[in-house]
Amino acid sequence: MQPSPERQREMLRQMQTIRRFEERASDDYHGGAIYGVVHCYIGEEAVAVGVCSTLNRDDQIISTHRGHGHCIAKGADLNRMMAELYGRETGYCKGKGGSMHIADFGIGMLGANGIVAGGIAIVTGAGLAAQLDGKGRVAVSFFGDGASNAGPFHESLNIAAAWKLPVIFVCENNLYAAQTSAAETHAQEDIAARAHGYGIPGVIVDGNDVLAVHGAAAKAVARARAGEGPTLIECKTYRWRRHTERVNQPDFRPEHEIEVWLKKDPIARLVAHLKSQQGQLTDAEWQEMDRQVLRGIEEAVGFAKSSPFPKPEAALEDVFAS
Amino acid sequence: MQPSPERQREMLRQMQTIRRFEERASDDYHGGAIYGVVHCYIGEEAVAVGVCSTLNRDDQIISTHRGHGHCIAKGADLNRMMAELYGRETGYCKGKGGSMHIADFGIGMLGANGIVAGGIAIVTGAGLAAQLDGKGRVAVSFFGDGASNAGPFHESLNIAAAWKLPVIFVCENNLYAAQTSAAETHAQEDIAARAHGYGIPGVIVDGNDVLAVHGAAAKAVARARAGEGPTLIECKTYRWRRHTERVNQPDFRPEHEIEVWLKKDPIARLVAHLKSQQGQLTDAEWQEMDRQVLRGIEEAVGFAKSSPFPKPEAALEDVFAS
Amino acid sequence: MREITYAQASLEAFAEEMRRDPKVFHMSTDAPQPLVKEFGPTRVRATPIAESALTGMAIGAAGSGYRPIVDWRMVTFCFVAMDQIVNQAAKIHYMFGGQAKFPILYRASVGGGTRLAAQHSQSPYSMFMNLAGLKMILPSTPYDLKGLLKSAIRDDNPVIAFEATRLFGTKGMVPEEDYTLPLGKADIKREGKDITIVALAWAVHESLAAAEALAAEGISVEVIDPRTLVPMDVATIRASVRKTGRLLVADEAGPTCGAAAEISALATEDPATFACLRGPVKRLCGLQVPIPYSPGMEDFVFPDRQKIAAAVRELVRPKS
Amino acid sequence: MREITYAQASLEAFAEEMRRDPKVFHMSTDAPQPLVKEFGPTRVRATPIAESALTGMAIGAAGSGYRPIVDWRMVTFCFVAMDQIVNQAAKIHYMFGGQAKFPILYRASVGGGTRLAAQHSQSPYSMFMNLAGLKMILPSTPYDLKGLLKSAIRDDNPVIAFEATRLFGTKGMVPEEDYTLPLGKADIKREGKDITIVALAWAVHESLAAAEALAAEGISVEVIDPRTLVPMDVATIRASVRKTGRLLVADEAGPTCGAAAEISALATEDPATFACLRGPVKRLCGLQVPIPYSPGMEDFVFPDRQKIAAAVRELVRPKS
Ligand SMILES: Cc1ncc(C[n+]2csc(CCOP(=O)(O)OP(=O)(O)O)c2C)c(N)n1
Ligand SMILES: Cc1ncc(C[n+]2csc(CCOP(=O)(O)OP(=O)(O)O)c2C)c(N)n1
Ligand SMILES: [Mg+2]
Ligand SMILES: [Mg+2]
Repeated sequence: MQPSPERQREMLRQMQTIRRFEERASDDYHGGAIYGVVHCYIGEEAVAVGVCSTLNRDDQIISTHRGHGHCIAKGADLNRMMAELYGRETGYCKGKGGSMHIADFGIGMLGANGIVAGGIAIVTGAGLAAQLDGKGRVAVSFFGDGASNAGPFHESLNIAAAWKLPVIFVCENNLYAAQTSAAETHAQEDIAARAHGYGIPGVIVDGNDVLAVHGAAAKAVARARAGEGPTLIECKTYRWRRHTERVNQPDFRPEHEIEVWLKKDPIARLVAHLKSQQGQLTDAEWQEMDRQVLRGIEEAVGFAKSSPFPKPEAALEDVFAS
Repeated sequence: MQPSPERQREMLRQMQTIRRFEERASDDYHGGAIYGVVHCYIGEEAVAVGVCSTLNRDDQIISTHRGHGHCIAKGADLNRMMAELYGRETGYCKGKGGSMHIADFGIGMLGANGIVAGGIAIVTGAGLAAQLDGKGRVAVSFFGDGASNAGPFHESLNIAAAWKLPVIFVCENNLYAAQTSAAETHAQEDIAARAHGYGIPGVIVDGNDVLAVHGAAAKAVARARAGEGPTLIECKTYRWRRHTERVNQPDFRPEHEIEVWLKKDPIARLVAHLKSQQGQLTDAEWQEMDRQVLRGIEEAVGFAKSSPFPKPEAALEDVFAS
Repeated sequence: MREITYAQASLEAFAEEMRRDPKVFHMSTDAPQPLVKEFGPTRVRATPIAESALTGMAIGAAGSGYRPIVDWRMVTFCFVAMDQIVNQAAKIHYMFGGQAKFPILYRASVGGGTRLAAQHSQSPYSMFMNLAGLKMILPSTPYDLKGLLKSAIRDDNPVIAFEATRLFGTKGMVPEEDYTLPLGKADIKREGKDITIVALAWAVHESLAAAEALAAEGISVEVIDPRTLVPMDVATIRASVRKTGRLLVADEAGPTCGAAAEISALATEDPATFACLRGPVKRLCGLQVPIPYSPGMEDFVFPDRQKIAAAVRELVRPKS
Repeated sequence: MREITYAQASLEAFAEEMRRDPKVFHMSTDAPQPLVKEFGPTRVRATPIAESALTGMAIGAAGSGYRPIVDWRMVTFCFVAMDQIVNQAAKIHYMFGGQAKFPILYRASVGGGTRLAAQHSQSPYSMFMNLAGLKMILPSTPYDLKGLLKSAIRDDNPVIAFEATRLFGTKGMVPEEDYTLPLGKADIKREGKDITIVALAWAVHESLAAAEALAAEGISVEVIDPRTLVPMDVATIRASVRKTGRLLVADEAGPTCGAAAEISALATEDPATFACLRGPVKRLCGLQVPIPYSPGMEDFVFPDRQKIAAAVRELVRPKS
């Protein structure tokens, strides 16, 4: 079922929020106000938003090193996100995590994770909890094409399949793992084919088409809620920026490949779709939406900047829960 | 191509050697002359022998905790094997390894391994070496149904497939991992189905039919030698004894299941096959073969018993190669 | 009080805590039958051989309101799960700013003496102690084990319970009624005045035997069992060393960067304790080698009561 | 001699050894471009993200006559491969009775100061030191790094090369011609007589800076850089401590069961060295916490030249 026009506009707003948030985050990273590393999700917004648009607040997701999009799509607070990037006390992790470790357990966002494939088992455990609770909650694992070659992916898929856990495994196949192309590391282009070995559905979807992603996710979520077990969804997509903002690592991706994918902009696509359908989005509305989004980002930056840094001694807190 | 009658008799002799060796090893384990742990392969002899009968001396294999059968099939010396079980200086590992760690690099036996799935990557590396050498060698990984749920299995299959390594992955599906049945831990009965995700052949074979195993392995070996990459072969088989001789852990396997499988004895099957073919094996020949096998085991025990224990201080040697 | 074995003590602790709290559940590659019988296969799960996934799943389940117990069985099987231990379980509470709790019990048997060779005879607790964010116990008696396990299950942090294989069959008195022991409190297993032995697990029993023998020679030995490795009860250890002026650390693990090195450093870096030291601080550990299979070699590797007694004599009455 | 960076030193060592020996090849999840250019993608392989498999494959390739280099990149990525390190690489030579050699170089960057938070800021070398069967280097200068890497590649055992991220950009003089440095030989980076600082990696430079400042106050500091962690050059360390009578160990890793604990214990358990000690042995380490992201907190965690100087003053001229 297609989401309602309102819902679609909301999805558009979220996608644009992710993009604007990261444009700002990378600017401020290069400007020196954000530290460490920033991995941008720009170009892949349709995956996070398409999937999360099928979830309830108490459904859970887990993310990767490239986590801003998943946070925003799951409803995280931009102020606390930006404050975390700025290393402030008001950040989601009190300044302890930074870009790679934003989490909000209150909205079922179990965290970005700096270890490739590191979150897959964790969210599978959340899926087990959901099954034990028996309230129809589901858990979603986001991960990359690179992660699909790591052991924990396999172990988790197998357990989820064997125990019919309500988990949706969403592979964001952006064709590269850092500098290494998936063509070099996968004998088989389609990661979805791996589902076969576990007797679960493996679905391929255009990851730049938010409505297609939504559709595939909705089906998988329904299956999971019905107790029928996990689904592997492979979203074919592409990142626009380099692997990280951190260093000028070489980018071996061919110019023409990048160009082709830039033309598949998931946001422009949804805008065009809404515009093409009488009255669902006008140019003016779209401009206004973008202005609002930018205002939200501006506010978040303001919140971050006006928040204090944690006291150095706060480093000693939170080692253990008491 | 069927192996020649001579070759088949040799295969029979090897299978019987494995069985007699382990009957003795478990007796001597329970008698106290062998320490630690012994995992018996009895019932599964056709797998090791069927596969190794397609290999050359310089081809390499790696084994599991259940390693005696692979050693013998690859041509290991019974004296040095038994001496190792007896913890003697003349053992394959100078008494440092015991049953779980017999290796003979000289014959391409890269070792039994106490960690489930622990050897799969190692032998995949041997396969890489074979590919780099370019002499047509192949490498074989033996592992259990239990191991097929562990991450290293997946990682190795993927790399071998992506790099077209000359590796044959042989899953000994004996339906159980220790006390836990494969039905509980695999959503999908056939482990061979996992090959699909890596774009390589996944073959199922009757693991109690040594000629069938030989045929499947020969095909996979030819493919590997030709540079076409790995194959996953799943051998359906069954172990006759408990998981280990070590403790009286409960054995949850149903009586009738055990009975059914005892009737599928791979050795009796080959004997019957040879007998049924005019003149290839007589009762007298078979009895004589068994006597010879038993004599070999007796000799090995004699060798072990007459060998000295290592000096205690030898514990300090071999930490590093010099 | 009743006499039960060390192995029974764990099972009792698990069963009692599972009765007490429906959020406690158990996962391992082979499900323990007594627990399956009482609690059923949903709460006592037999799993695929995928310790990495189990270890991680416990984190996700804990972060969702459960209190999982993951039995790695032998400690050697947890190395496939090391990333989940090091990078997730130990750090996740901290790096997310303390926003969620992760009450998990990981359990592993440790130690040698079983003729199981290098891979299956390990005592690597110090590898985990080096990490910040995990608590750890290593009890030496059924009483300590049961009481600490129950505290560990109730603790809101990931705790690793190391249990000594060598002690599984040893017996000890344990109360009928519910009791717990606090994490982080050492136990003085024997009082003495000439030398302090801080001993771990099996070495506690060997040290007590050595102390008995040494008493006959007029050497009075104090034996301290930390019981908890993290947090370490450094106050009790230092107080004892200040009293006796001498310290021997006895542990079957290899010495290099081991718990024994830590205990040694904790004693010698405290000015007040250092000032009381009357001689060098000795580690009596397993040899720094993988553990060999053959009995003569294996026994040679480990410190036993004779070696402990000899080391004490040398410290108390140095030859030169 | 030419000046090159610490990062260049590794690349040079790899390139030279690959030229020298066709059996050397390189695997990592991102292939280093200069090496790919010179040696091609067959010898310098970009791999799937499967460090466990890579680590194991190196063992199989080494046992088949090759000399693989596996670059784990940041040390945090090797924990997924821990089983292959602990149970295979470290033990396989020993448990098979020495019948085959496994010449492997594993490489990993370590340390913090990069604002990369807990998972990506680790210094866990002591976890590996605790194992028997692995050699390990942790050099602090381009010269030491290159010379030790070349020895490590030529060594017939698995060696782990830890390289300090903080030092990647630092420069130093390195000979034009082929040279190696022996594993297991410490370097006295500065001679002194009032106190010995044994320092690791980045802490070597901080200690040298502290020593310079302290010289002006009349305190003469000896700075020893072990360079190799296994085997540890205990003779050089003890000789220095016997000379100065005081020991401070400076390391950015957390203290608990760390290399610093080991070095402390190595000094205090030797009767002759203990007899020369004029005061407690101090570890000045990173705090025992996961590493936080925000700069103020992160800097608070690590020992720097000021903290080192303060610790030395306190040891040499204790207040009480
Ligand atoms: C176990 C592990 N190995 C290596 C890395 C370094 N690393 C960070 S991101 C990345 C690439 C991940 O690729 P993919 O899973 O496709 O995600 P993408 O970055 O494309 O979104 C690598 C190799 C890591 N974080 N964890
Ligand atoms: C990583 C790991 N986990 C657990 C064990 C304990 N263990 C030893 S053998 C075994 C069962 C293995 O089953 P399978 O792979 O099917 O081989 P089989 O014993 O049936 O031949 C288990 C769980 C182990 N050795 N390694
Ligand atoms: Mg990718
Ligand atoms: Mg099995």
